[in-house]
Amino acid sequence: MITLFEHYNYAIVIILMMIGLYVVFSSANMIKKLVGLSIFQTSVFLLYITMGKVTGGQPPILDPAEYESHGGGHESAPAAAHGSGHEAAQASHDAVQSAAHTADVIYSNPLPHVLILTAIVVGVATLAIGLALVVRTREMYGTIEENEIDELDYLGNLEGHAG
Amino acid sequence: MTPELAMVALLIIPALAALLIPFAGKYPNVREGITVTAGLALLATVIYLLIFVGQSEANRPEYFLTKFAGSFELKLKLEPLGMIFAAVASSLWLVNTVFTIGYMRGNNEKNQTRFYTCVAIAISAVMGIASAGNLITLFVFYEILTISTFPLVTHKGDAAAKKGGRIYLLILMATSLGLLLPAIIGTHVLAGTTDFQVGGVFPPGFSLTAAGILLFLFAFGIGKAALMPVHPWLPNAMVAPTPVSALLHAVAVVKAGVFTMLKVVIYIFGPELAGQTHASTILCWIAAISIVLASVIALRKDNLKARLAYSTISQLAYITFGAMLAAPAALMGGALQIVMHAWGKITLFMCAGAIYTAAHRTNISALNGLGRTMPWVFGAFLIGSLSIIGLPPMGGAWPKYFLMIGTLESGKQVLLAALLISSILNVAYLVPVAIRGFLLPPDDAKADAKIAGHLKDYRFVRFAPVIAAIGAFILFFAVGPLVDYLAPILPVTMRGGF
Amino acid sequence: MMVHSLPILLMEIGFMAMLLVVALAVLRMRSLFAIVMLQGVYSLLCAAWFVSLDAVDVAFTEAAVGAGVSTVLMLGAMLLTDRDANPLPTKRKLGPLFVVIIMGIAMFYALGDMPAFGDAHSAVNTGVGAQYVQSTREEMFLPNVVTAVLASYRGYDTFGETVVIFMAGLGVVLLLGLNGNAGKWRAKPNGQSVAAPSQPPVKMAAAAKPVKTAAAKRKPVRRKSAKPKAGGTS
Amino acid sequence: MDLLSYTPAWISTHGPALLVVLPLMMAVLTAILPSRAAIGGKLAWLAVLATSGICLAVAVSMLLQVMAHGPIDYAMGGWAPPFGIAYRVDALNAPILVLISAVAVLCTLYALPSVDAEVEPKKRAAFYAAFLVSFAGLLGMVITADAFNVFVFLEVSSISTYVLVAMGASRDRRALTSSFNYLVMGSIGATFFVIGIGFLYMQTGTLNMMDMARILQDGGVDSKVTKLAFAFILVGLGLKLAMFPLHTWLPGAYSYAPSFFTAFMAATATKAALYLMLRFSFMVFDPSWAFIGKAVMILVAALGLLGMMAASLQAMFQNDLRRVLAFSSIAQVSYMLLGIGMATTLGLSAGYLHMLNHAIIKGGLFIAAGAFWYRFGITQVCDMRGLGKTMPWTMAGFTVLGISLIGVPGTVGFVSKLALVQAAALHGWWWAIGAIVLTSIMAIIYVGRLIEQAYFQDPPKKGAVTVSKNEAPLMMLIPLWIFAISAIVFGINAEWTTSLAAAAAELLSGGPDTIVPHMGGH
Amino acid sequence: MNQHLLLQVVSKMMIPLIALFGFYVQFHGDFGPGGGFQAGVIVASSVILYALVFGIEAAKKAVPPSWVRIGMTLGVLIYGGTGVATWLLGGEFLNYTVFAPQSTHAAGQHWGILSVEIGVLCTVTFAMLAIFYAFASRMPDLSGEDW
Repeated sequence: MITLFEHYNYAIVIILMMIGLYVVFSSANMIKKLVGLSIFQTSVFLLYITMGKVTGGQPPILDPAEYESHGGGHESAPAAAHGSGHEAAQASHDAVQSAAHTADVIYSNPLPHVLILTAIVVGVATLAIGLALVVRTREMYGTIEENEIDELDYLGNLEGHAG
Repeated sequence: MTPELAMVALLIIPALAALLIPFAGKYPNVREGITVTAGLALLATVIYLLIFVGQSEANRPEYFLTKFAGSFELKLKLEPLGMIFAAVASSLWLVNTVFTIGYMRGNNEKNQTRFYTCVAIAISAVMGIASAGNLITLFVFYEILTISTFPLVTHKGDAAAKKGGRIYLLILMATSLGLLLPAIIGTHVLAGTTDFQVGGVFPPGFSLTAAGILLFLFAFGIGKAALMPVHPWLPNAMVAPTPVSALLHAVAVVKAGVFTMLKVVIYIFGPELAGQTHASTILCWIAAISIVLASVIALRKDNLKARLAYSTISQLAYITFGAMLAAPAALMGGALQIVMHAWGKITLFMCAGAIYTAAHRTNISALNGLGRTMPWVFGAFLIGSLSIIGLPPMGGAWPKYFLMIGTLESGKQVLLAALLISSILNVAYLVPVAIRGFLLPPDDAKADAKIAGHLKDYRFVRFAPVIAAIGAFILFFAVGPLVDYLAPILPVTMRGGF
Repeated sequence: MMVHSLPILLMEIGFMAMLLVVALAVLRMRSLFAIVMLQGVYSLLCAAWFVSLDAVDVAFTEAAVGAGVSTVLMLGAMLLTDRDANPLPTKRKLGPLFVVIIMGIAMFYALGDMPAFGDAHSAVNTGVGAQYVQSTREEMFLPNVVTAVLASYRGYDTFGETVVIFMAGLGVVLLLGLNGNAGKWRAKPNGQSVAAPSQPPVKMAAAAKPVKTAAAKRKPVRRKSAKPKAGGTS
Repeated sequence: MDLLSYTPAWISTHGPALLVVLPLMMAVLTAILPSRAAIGGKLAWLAVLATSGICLAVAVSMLLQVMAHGPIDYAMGGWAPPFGIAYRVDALNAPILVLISAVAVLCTLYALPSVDAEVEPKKRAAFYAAFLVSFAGLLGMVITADAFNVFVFLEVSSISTYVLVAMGASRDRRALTSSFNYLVMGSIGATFFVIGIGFLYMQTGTLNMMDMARILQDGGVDSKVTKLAFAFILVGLGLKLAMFPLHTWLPGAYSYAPSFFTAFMAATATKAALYLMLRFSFMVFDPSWAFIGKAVMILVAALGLLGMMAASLQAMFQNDLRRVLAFSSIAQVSYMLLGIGMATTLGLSAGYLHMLNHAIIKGGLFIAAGAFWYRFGITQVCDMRGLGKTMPWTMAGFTVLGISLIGVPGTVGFVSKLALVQAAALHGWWWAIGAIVLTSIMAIIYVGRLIEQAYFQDPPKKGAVTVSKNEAPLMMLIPLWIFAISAIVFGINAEWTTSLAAAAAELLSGGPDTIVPHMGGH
Repeated sequence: MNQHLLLQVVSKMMIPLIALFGFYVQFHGDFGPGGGFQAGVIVASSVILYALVFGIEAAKKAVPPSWVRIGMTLGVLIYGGTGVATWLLGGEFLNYTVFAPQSTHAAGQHWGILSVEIGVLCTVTFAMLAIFYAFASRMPDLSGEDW
């Protein structure tokens, strides 16, 4: 029960994904399929973002004054940055600590945000292409219901039309 | 020319011919010229190698082609049995070419270029089979042979030809892919190698059950050996023009099958191991049954080619029979049968082709008296028949003799009956043809007279069978050297008799 | 370790409830106009929730794209095609339901091992992500960590993203044409055709004309039997 | 290795990035070429040819480098992983890069006539641009070592692929619905993949594959999240590579896309996805963990088996030439899955080998199919009557590749099938051998149908006169015959391809002939 | 059109503001939320609003379709070009540090980020316009009474 209470948002996100996927699979109307697709993808964005949330954290936008004051300490940084992944992961813990100490603000994890920004763009690109296809389909078939289109193609095959 | 080079030349010469022929398609004479030249060159190479290999067991040229798919390698290695097979195939290719020229022109068939090309490829594949150094190499050429002969079987391109071709391809492919390949892989996995070695590759004390199963897979996987019940492709392949039936379905293809059978028993299992398995006994019986059964069916066929086809099935079963007996004399008999039956049967097929070309008759019942107008052809037919039946002084006598001895050696006297019965049946279905030709009065003399009139146009088709018949006769006296030549294929322990 | 302040908790629960309602509504609705609008609403709700999850940039983008661009595009496409979605035959519903339920079970199965919501010590929040904050502060001198990561640390992803957008534009131009004239051109074999003649789809669309009215839409059966003939004779 | 001495030094330093960036930049430049009918198309074609040629050169030299001196690493933006995005070229993906670029070059040669017949003149420049984008996308998703970057380039290639498939609508309107179907399935696949990556990230906190593998090894092997991540990645990639029950998008997409792009797609797209599956399930996850082992072995092999059977069966009953080939593609992919499912070094190398060989075969076959349409508008099997006479050289090439598809000895098909059979035998999977044999016999039937139509039927009559001989243009015959000849050359001398596959397999399973732990006995 | 008069007047005032806001988002992206992508969408939407109010033809006069392809390309070229520049300066692809190696305040990074963000802005704006034009110029084959 406590699990569910700590993960309630994941649970909701999962349910949203399921609904979105179900809309895609179960609807014959092409536009509705696309809507379902975008709902499905948006739910995935939610999954990523909830991952990166830190309780009591701030949006990852630093206060300019703060890093100016902190400008001195950047000989350690290149080591962390350009070091191999191994050191990086080890350094990670005290990184959080130091973040907490130097400035007593905690920031949420920016990486998921970046990934999702990319994902959103990809999503809208796919949507645009899909809609263009829907428009063309409508012009050539006169319908955008997939079951009717299949029927047309089937009959077309019988009459030997490539279309 | 080094032996290795010569061995590669075995494959290259016909392949080269196959490459050149399409470009000579416009000029028939050039085209057939290429074929004949290639045939002569090939024969010369074979004879050279024949002598070289015969000299001592040390002279077994080996050539490594390539290595692929992990631990498999393609390599060539010569040994007496293979050389004999190569000799038969190459010599008969030459004879048959002469016949083919006459036949194709006489019946002005179409797509002759395709025909000659495919034959050349097939011969190249046969040479590959004869000189294969391990089972994988053999399998590769085996399949190439199947594919390259498919266009020949379907040469006429009409519905019957297509049906025949489909059955041909399906049975041969299905058996080879479905049984032979697994058997080869199994051998490779169990014995660690598929190289042919005198006395077999399996370690001593190898499980008899496993060996038996493998033996079964091989016996039926080698569909080209036409052991019943995988024989139906052979009668169906008879829709092909007669030269094809003569060269491929009396000589190259089927002999490739039984040759593989012999090689598997001799060089993969080794006579001892093969002899110990129960499978070999069972297969002996199956072979014996198909000997008799095929003869009976042949007896009831009126179409000459069909009758010859079933006769072939029965005669091939002799070789399988000898292989499965796995006694020295029996193996020797099988090996000899390859040679003798080839010459005998090609004679008969050529005669059939000659009759068809000159008189356009295919049914035996229609041959009454024709022998008087075509004495040479029917004479050749008679000699060939005698050879197939196995009567001295024809080459065909020896294998029968050795097989009978082998049967006694291996203590399977009962099976002797099968041989005797089938010999009688052979007499019954072959001799009447010649008798009809010579003794019975012609049905309509006018037609025969007309045939006699323009018979000189068919020089080639009458010429070839006579040569073949003479060959079948000469071979009777050549058996001594042959046996000596073939002796080394047996494990040392078994060479006593020879 | 749930140190949420109550109002935030309530707010999030509110968002989630609304999201669920909207999603279910989309599932039930048949009027495409409503569906599209609801999709916009869904995006807006997500954007709002993103803000409460500290993802301001994402919220901004989602609002601009999900609620803005996507909705406009969908409306445009709808204007060019249909108004309503046909009701679903039940047999089409069971298979998908099964698949979706499998997926749901799989994810709920792993729910227990996911890091608790807002856990500062989860692998995610101690990993590279947290380090970006640090290193941005110390060697990038940029306030907006997201911009820094987006454009520099993972700038190559963004390059790919730019190409994707470019491709979307190019693709739509290829499919529809900038002046709405694409798709009339027909391909012809460069030789004599031995195959069955292919019907010109322009005629096809003409044959489809009667379909477009809502009246015809309501009785799909007649149309199905009628249209292919029209297409066939053309 | 003397070739290696000719490769410039900077290849090892900047080659990886160049390989992907060059096509992308060329793509955008191609897009603004004048859309005036002829000139734009020709220029674009030249640009594509040059680009793919350079890419091929770079890929080959990188392959030589890798074979000689081991993997090449490249840190994008100078940020060492896991901070930045890293590229890694190793024995596993270098051959695939070469394959993709080589196929691209050949298909581009073929495109000159084919695109002229199938794409609207003023769209050709943009069309070629889209092709370059999808080409770059494939290269990008194969070469990268960053899990999320894989997704980005997966989408780069996918989105352009959807568009290109839909461009077939000028020939057959079904291209539109096929493309839409592909778009929906593909997006779902990509989204599943992203979910999987998300869970992996949730578990490890990093996005670099090597890093992920390391952290997973340290702990979290038996975390449910890891298992879930694997499941999602498997399904997502399975959709992309047409794993059996998820293959529904493939036949349509292959049948109605412009023939030039079909050839390219058939030879490369599924291969790239398959490569990703290998990379993830063997080098990020590890089959020695019970659940991965089971998932890979049971699921993948079983699906492979089903796919072989079902797809071969369907291929026998198709009327559309390209559908026959498409279904056989599904069957062939299933062969590879079977090999992977064994998870032994031999099995992996057999699957990998089949991946390379099948690319050669299918690329050529689809090129020939396109040529049939180009001359005679042929799409149906029944229309292939008499092609042996009307297009002898094209049909000859088709035949060579066809028998290679069956797996006749002396062709690449035989080499990889033999390797597969041997691997199965040594793994003790005799049923798999049975399945391979059975499907090969089915292949005889569905390929035989086509060849029989072409050679044993007379050419059709147009009105009174029979159709006259009309050979495909040289620009089509050249690539077709390059494919056909390489199908024979690599079928007879398979040493090179086999060694490549073996190297890749050793990288995957760690060490020569080691059976991956847990796969062996218990 | 006259019943839309109010709309037109208002939007005439709005559109510049929207575009301005777009550019604000673009260049303030380093300091607050926002960046090339969001900015691009906003700038594009200003044009789209113009098209909705004054008609697609007017919009096409303002921003000719011929620009669109070039604009999209230009964006990607700017982005990729930045990377190529870093190459030529001897760094890895997109390694902005090479622009100002000595700077202690990572000026090179700032320049690099600025230029790539401009690239993104350019591509996104024109890609959105391309998509909008493509859909808007398509003649709907059904008329208003279907609403």
